Amino acid sequence: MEADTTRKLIHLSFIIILSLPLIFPINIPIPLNQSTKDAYTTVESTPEGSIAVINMDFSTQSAPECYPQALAFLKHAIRRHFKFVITTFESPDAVIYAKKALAEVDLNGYEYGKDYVHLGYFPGKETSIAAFGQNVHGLVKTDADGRSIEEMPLMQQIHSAKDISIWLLGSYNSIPFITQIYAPYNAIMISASDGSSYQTLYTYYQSKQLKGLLNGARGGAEYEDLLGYAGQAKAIMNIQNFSHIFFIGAIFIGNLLYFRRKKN
Amino acid sequence: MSIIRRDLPVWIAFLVGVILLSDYVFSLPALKSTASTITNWAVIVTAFSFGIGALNIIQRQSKVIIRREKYWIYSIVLIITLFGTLGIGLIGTINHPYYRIIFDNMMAPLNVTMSSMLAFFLASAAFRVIRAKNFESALLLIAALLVMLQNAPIGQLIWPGFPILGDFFITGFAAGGNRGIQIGAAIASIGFGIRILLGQEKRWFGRSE
Amino acid sequence: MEEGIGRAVELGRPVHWTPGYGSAEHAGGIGSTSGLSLLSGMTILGHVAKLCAQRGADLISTFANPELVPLATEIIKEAFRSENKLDEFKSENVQFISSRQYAFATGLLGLFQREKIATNIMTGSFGAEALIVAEGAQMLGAFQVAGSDGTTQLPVIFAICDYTLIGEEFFAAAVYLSDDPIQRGALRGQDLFKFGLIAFTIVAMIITVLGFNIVTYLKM
Amino acid sequence: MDLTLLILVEAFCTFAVWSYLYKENPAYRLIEYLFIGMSVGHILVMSISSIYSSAITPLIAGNMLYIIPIILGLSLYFYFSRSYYYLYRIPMALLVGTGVGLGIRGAVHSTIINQIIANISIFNFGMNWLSLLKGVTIFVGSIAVLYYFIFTYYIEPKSSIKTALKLPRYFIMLTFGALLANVVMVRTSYLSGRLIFLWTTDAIYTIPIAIVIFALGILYDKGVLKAKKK
Repeated sequence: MEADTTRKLIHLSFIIILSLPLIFPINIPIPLNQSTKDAYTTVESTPEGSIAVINMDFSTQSAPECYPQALAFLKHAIRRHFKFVITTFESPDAVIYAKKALAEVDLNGYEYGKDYVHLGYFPGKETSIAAFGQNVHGLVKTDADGRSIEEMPLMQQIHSAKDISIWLLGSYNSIPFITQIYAPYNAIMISASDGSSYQTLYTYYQSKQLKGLLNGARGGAEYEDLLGYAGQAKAIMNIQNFSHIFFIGAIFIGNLLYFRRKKN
Repeated sequence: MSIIRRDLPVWIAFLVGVILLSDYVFSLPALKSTASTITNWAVIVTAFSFGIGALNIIQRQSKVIIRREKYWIYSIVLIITLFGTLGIGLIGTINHPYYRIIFDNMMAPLNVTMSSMLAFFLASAAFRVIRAKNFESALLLIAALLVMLQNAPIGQLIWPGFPILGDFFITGFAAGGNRGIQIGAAIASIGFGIRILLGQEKRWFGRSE
Repeated sequence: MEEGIGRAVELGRPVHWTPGYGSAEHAGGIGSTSGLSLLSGMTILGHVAKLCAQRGADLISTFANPELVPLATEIIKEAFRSENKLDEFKSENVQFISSRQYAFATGLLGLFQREKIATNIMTGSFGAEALIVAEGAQMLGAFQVAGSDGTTQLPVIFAICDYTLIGEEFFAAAVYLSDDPIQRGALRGQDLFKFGLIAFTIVAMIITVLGFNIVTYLKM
Repeated sequence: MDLTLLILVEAFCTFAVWSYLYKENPAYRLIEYLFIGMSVGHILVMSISSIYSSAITPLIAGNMLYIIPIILGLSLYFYFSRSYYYLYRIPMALLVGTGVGLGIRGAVHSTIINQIIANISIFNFGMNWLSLLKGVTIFVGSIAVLYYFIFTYYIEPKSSIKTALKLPRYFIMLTFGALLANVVMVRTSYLSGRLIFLWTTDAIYTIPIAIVIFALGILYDKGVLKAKKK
């Protein structure tokens, strides 16, 4: 019975402590990683007004980690006055998040069809990524809401991967893009990742196939710092900090109690 | 009858397994297409099997309802939601707005909430289990602490060496140990698989008659 | 395992067994790569069912893969029949829960509390739901045995359960429980293979360090 | 439907699941049965549409071969028949055969061969001392752990090599510790997703209500306990 009460107390204090950074935003500074910095400078060094692809690909489960990164990419693209198209190749869930992201950012001066297009989801994963690279109009006929893209001025400028200056991959798995887009077209790419795909993608960053790479929510928070706003990734990192302190504390107290009991 | 009952399944399993394996070893186009046909069939048969699962649930829950066992009201809820979801999904396809509501506003958040429960469970387990009872568990504790300090940005603020040390634990020790476990399990699973194909391990088809 | 089942009998509470989720959602199940570990788990089920029949403990088994339900029913029935206790077998105790990973976990948590299980045995192929299930059983103070070949969930299960079969031990357990000389021979063969593999790796490493590139030959 | 209503539903789901941490209760039970019902319904919809698209459509298009998996799939249901139940073993054998075939393929290729290739190329990490040390650690670790799994050749260890034989076990412990810590990070990010939802959307209004309901529930629970004791 006593063990049960302890467990309940731990759960209660856990949720309270993790809520603290949301109630009182305390921003603990996050040291900047080189791979995040590279991602930022890659976008900064791309000329204003270039055409970018922002790929949003994550399921509802990986959204807490991936969405803030994709959003940061989107914000940065707007700040650099890129013309952009939003795509989704892997997880249809992400289309809703893409719409949410477009509603969240300040699209002042942007006109749909002329400066940006939301293309939505194409099934087929890696094969359609390859098809997109070869011939955009062969794969895509309509945008996310079913409007024909043929009349859109932006889409008339995009025919294949050669017309795209930079790829901002806000997805957890960017390897198909590296094999299908980087390898044949030598495209400039930066990528987001989640906790489990970072290690794999890091080797591609080391071999310079990815020009920059964000390490999950942590990379997202660093990127938000660089852009100068505190968004969801920052919030997640604050919670992460608190939770890790909690875990370390719990292990410490657990051991303390154990050794005290052993002594007696 | 015992041929159909006992021997035929073993032979089919053997044949299918051997075809898939020889497709891996030799690259013949005919073999490749046979192998991919078989895997396709397996996916289709698996899809049929979900009906068995549903029948099992419906059978069990209706028993509860008929016998008015404890919590029979909830069983009614279950049956209604099951057929409701099925009905909306089949008649209105999965893009029907109600289906989207069920999926996006109930199933998806429930999924995420359940996986967030893991964090709670980890917290209480960390308190209870990760204790330096002997040298071995002390090692586990040290590895866990160092990797935690690597993962939390605050670790890097305390001492810049933590990330390097933690990284060494994850990509060094853990990678090595993990590789050993995986190779070992792979060897054992190959042995087990071969025994099934040869019909030495027959328990998978239940009744011995 | 015997210890756990004995405990369940003493307390008069049921034993729970599950092969885990086995990536059922993504066309998994025994017709996929997780099939081997699920099947190996099923062989252990045969042993568990036999023990339960001998001692007279209730055995509840839960599934995320529907195609396992008929198999398990037959395996359990067979075990009860060999102990001449077929009339004690309850078909409603073989339960398909759901193929969605977390719906499966939710169902198990509820089931544990309502049935007040005494022992929880998990042998098969697990995903992230393993911790939920294990900790849910732990809340009841249940005795736990687990075995799996995957490495992502093992550390967590290992921390919580009383006995854990790590990776290969899990497959070997199925052999040990069978007492079949041929199978033991097979196990010995595997061990020889492992010795060979270790020797090969060391030799290959030395050759590579000396500057010969043998990796390209291996990749063929 | 109204957006706020949907947020309320979502918040209720979240709190109902978390309430399990205190105790199994009616709210949790309701959500549990709803969740199972929905998910099984969803799975059925998915499998029916996949049967339709991958078996029935090609069959109608004239590919008669697809009659076989349909018959096999249907014969799974012989399991419910008393006299022909054994026929379900035939589709089962197909599944088992496929599973074993794919499983062995995966084990040989992606595990054994790839891992051993990675293992012998220990200098791939680069040439500085830390990377070299890392490569050696992985190499020693994997071999030691593999050695741990040799069951049948057990030699009674002499005291001098006893510590060396413990090395594999130590490696497993270090591995588990490190992996456990990584799990903590991933799971916390899921939890933080939920917390951000609760604190930053309209769901914030449900927090006080939930707290009150929880408190009442706990009080009721304790009260009932006391009454029983008397």
